[in-house]
Amino acid sequence: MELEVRNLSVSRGGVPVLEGLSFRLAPGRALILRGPNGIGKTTLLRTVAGLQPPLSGEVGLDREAMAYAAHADGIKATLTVAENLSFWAQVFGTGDITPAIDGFALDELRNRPAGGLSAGQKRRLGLARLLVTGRPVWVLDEPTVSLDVDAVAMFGAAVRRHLATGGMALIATHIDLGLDEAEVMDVGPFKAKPPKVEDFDEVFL
Amino acid sequence: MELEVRNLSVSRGGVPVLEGLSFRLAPGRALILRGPNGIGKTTLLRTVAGLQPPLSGEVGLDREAMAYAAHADGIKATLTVAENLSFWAQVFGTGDITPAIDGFALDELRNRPAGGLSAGQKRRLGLARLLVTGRPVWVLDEPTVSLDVDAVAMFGAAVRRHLATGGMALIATHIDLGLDEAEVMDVGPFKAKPPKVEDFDEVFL
Amino acid sequence: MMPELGKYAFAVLSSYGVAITLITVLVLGTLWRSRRVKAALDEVEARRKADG
Amino acid sequence: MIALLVRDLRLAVRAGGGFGLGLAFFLIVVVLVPFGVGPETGLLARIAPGILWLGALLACLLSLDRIFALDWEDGSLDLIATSPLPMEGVVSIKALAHWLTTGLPLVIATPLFGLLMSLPQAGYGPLVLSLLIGTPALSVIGTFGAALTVGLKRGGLLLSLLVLPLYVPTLIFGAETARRGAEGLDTATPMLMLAGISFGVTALLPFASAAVLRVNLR
Amino acid sequence: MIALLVRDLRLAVRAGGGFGLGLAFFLIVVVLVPFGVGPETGLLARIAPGILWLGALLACLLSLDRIFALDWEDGSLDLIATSPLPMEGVVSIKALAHWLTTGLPLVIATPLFGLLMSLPQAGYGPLVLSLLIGTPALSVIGTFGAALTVGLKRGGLLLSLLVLPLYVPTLIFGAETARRGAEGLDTATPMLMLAGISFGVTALLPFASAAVLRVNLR
Amino acid sequence: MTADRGAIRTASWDKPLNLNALWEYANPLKFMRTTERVLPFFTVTAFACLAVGLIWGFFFTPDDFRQGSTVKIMFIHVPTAMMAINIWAMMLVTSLVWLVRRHHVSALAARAAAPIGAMMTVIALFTGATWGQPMWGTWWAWDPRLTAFLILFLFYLGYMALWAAIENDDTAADLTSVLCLVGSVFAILSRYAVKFWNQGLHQDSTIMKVGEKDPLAADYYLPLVVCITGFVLYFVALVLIRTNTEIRARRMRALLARERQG
Ligand code: HEM
Ligand SMILES: Nc1ncnc2c1ncn2[C@@H]1O[C@H](COP(=O)(O)OP(=O)(O)OP(=O)(O)O)[C@@H](O)[C@H]1O
Ligand SMILES: Nc1ncnc2c1ncn2[C@@H]1O[C@H](COP(=O)(O)OP(=O)(O)OP(=O)(O)O)[C@@H](O)[C@H]1O
Ligand SMILES: [Mg+2]
Ligand SMILES: [Mg+2]
Repeated sequence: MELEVRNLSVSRGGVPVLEGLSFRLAPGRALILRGPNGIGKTTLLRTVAGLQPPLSGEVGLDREAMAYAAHADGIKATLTVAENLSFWAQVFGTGDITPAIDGFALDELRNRPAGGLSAGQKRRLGLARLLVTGRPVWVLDEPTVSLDVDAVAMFGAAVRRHLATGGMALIATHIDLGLDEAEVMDVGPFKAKPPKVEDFDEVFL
Repeated sequence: MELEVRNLSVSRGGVPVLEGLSFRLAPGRALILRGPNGIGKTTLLRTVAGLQPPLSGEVGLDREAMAYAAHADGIKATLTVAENLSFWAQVFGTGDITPAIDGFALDELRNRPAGGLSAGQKRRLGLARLLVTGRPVWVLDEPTVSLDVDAVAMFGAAVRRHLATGGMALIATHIDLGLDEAEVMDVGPFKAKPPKVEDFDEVFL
Repeated sequence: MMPELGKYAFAVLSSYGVAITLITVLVLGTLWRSRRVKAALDEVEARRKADG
Repeated sequence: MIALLVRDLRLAVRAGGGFGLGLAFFLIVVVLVPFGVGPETGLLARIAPGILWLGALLACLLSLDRIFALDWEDGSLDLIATSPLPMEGVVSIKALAHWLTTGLPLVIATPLFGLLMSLPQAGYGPLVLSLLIGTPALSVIGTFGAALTVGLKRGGLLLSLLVLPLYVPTLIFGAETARRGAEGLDTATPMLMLAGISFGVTALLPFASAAVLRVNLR
Repeated sequence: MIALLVRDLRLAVRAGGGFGLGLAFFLIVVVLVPFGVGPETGLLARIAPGILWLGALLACLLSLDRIFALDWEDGSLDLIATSPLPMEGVVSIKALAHWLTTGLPLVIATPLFGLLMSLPQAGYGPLVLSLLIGTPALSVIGTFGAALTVGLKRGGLLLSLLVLPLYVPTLIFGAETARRGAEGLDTATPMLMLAGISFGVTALLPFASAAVLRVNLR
Repeated sequence: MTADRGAIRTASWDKPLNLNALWEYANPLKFMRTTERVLPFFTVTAFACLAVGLIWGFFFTPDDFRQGSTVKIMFIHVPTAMMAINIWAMMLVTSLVWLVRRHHVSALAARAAAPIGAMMTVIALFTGATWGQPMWGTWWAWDPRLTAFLILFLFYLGYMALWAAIENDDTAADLTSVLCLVGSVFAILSRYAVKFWNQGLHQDSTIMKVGEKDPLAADYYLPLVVCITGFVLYFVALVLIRTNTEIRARRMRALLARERQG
């Protein structure tokens, strides 16, 4: 298994934002996406995760293989940390939440309603969800927002463990994650150019 | 004018989280709050901004002097960037939004509905709001979340300009803002200790 | 012993029945919760003492 | 203050027809009633004033949670609370904006709906007048309920539960005015009571709403 | 799938009484009608079956936006869409959870509300039965509407507007069954129609809802 | 409050009773100790009065010449209906005390009383309905008193739902107190609104008019008074127990929260 993206163009709000992107991600490798605000990283990740169709090009891996984590963590405020995690564990059919709890030091918060967590604690819970999906490709959009230094290290360790078991990770971020072995790709050069052809059909895209 | 916080204790969800905090912020100075996730920075800032009452101690400056910016930016998706800003300008009675637009390079996005902005662009709009409040004390909770390197520099420049005109800034953050002249305070040592007195009234707090 | 209630037997009996049931249920519920909360609190206090 | 009002109205319009939707809901309630109770004109005419008042009330009720919930969710309410605007003023403006986007259109459109419900000729004047006097009270009371439930995730139904008993007096006097009007009787007493409620509520309740909102924000 | 159902029910209960509030709203609509139309028993008895059906329908309607909106706002819906659960299944489970928390309690409580509306003795059986058969259709149709409006901020009223016309056939046959029952007539035909609607809708609409939801997510 | 304004002379003890001393019971611990001491007295007398009153009423009162055996319902209906209203009044007072002096016990007492009030309302509604069926020929009528009473029931439901919906205890206490206050105003307003709207079927106050032309016969009067006393004591006993429970639950939540804090 391998994630191969070929000549992908993505659009948001009906406007093309990135075009002609190609990359390939082998098992055990991570790719970090960089680029200024508004260039289209979020849009690209949503397309790769199969949440929106590409404008053209293709993503050479089934969406069934991806675990997507966006800004919104999908945390239910009234459920406890453990209940939140076990729900996802059941949905993904993996069952055991202990590795996830341990991986992000959530044991103390285990029975706390998720609504009473601080910004960083919530984020940790959101990332712990990745561990219970059991999916090989992690597609992460600015995963370390609000995390303190320790928690960023925790995250780095979790990614490394995932890669070590043959997983892959595609991460958009503005800050340094300390993942030196990962490849870095700047998406800036792939910014979509305004269309030149005066063709109506073209302009509609 | 000077922001003086004396022996402040703050609570969240009915539980004391930080206690015995004192600091003083002179005009033209900035104070950066650091501390691990969940220590109580957000709670402290909300208390200083007058959004919640302190458990004990006092904030020696009127809330009328503070401009608070939290995680949620209070941006209306259906209003344009300019409309969002001018609303706040009118509420705070300052009127002119040009400095704010220029300060955060929002000119290109001026007439875009705010809902169509990327995460970082939204954040820039949220920070631009500070410039139209015209208030001397900025109370900022993780202001640079989702910002790229250029935008962080823009923010640093805005803070410096604010300090140069005699303003003050109180900023909680996990990352390096590049504001070397600011004092840094770690709130970790002020973590509230469990009470010893066996008094019921006490425990209710 | 039983008074003659005539054709209103159902009304009177059901009134008394429902009222007494509800009164008892509330008492039992109150006692049950009181006991449970007391036990839970004792447990927490004991743990606190143990932890120092 | 005016900035807030303008913003709220603008948001209502931009959100895909703040005006239109309340109206549409009112319309649909009025349309559904004949399906529910059967189409006999005599019966409909008798219940018309009451149902029209009820429809207006429900249309108001349904839009109540928009008063504060959106501003709460995106953090605007925190920012407004730290702004120079006094909370009482904010609450009143919010109620006014709600009335302008919900109550007023209903009042204007009611004669049309009266037709659908075969309202007797004499009933139009009192009905419209009673709605004009009564709906502001609904908005103000509703703002209080919305302020009470603002912190609670999706407190929509709780909001209805809290607000409806508070609506009862307004509904009784309003519907009574309209019904008397439709039957050609004197409407002065209930109309006066209705006006009394509206004034009293508008004068006093904003203080309670502001207090409650402050508590909810902390 | 069961995990999803359990979670939804748990959320409904934790949110301060998912069961209680729908009921409470129904109660209040039923209580308000006499305030609107006046307290005469004869009149009330005549409109009772229709109003009870309308009340149930509105109680359902008000809770519709909770089906997807919360999951949308906090991003769960995106995550569920990328999970192994088939979208059709998700939609059906959501409808089931909605019915269990809203429709079922209404059915159980209806006899009590019948009392308040002076429903004739003979009407209770058919009314309860028609609600039991009809409310699942309301939940399924409502889920479709909720899926349609999920992307729109506070699409609550728009949702009502879209869903209400879809509710009309169910309402007509349901209320007709109840009315005939109350008048002691034969209820077989409308009851059959109602059952037909319920079955058809439950079998087919989830596919539409799932498709619509997928479009809304992208 | 100054000491001399708070002191009143009482005839029985003929020594100043310092009202300020009352506030001491606002301390949860003191409150719990005191109530646990007086509770047996209330429990026993409540049980005795209820048992005596209800048995007397059910077995040993004659049938009324018009109402037949249904008068026996009165011994439940009238006390519960009265209590339903009085409990709301009590909640109003304790809510005001919370708002003004911020004694936690006061707010918790209001919270503890609400379910009892709601239950009294249910009993009064039920017994009234079953009484109405033979007497008025209908279970329910939209009579002023009945209607206002139903609205009171809705207020109870809303009040309890609001308590249940809010997590932070102090916030909940504040919000429910304001709701209780506003609700009271509207409950009274509803009462008048409803009266105006429809003339009633339900009889007006009679028990308070002993000595007038149609007084309640002593046959009924005495057991009724015993029943009313019984229900009052029952309420007091229950509300004390429940308040203690609420205090403990509150303390437990606080302790647990701190524990998690570490
Ligand atoms: C559902 C029906 C009924 C409801 C909701 C209801 C409610 C009430 C209420 C609220 C009170 C006032 C208590 C107070 O002010 O302290 C009351 C008192 C009373 N009710 Fe009813 N009632 C109902 C039916 C009946 C019926 C059918 C009868 C008898 C024919 C009846 C006889 C009485 C009497 C004798 C009193 C005491 C009046 C007094 O002296 O204060 N009630 N009821
Ligand atoms: N509805 C819309 N219409 C037009 N343009 C839009 C719309 N929605 C988003 N955009 C634009 O699409 C671009 C891509 O946004 P996206 O969220 O993918 O950026 P991003 O790289 O994730 O940025 P950030 O680092 O700030 O999160 C942005 O420039 C944004 O302004
Ligand atoms: N309702 C509640 N009950 C108990 N504890 C709570 C509640 N709400 C929040 N807390 C706790 O209060 C503490 C302070 O939270 P706060 O949001 O102030 O932290 P923070 O320093 O801003 O953290 P971060 O850097 O992650 O944003 C956290 O440990 C949080 O878990
Ligand atoms: Mg992004
Ligand atoms: Mg924080």
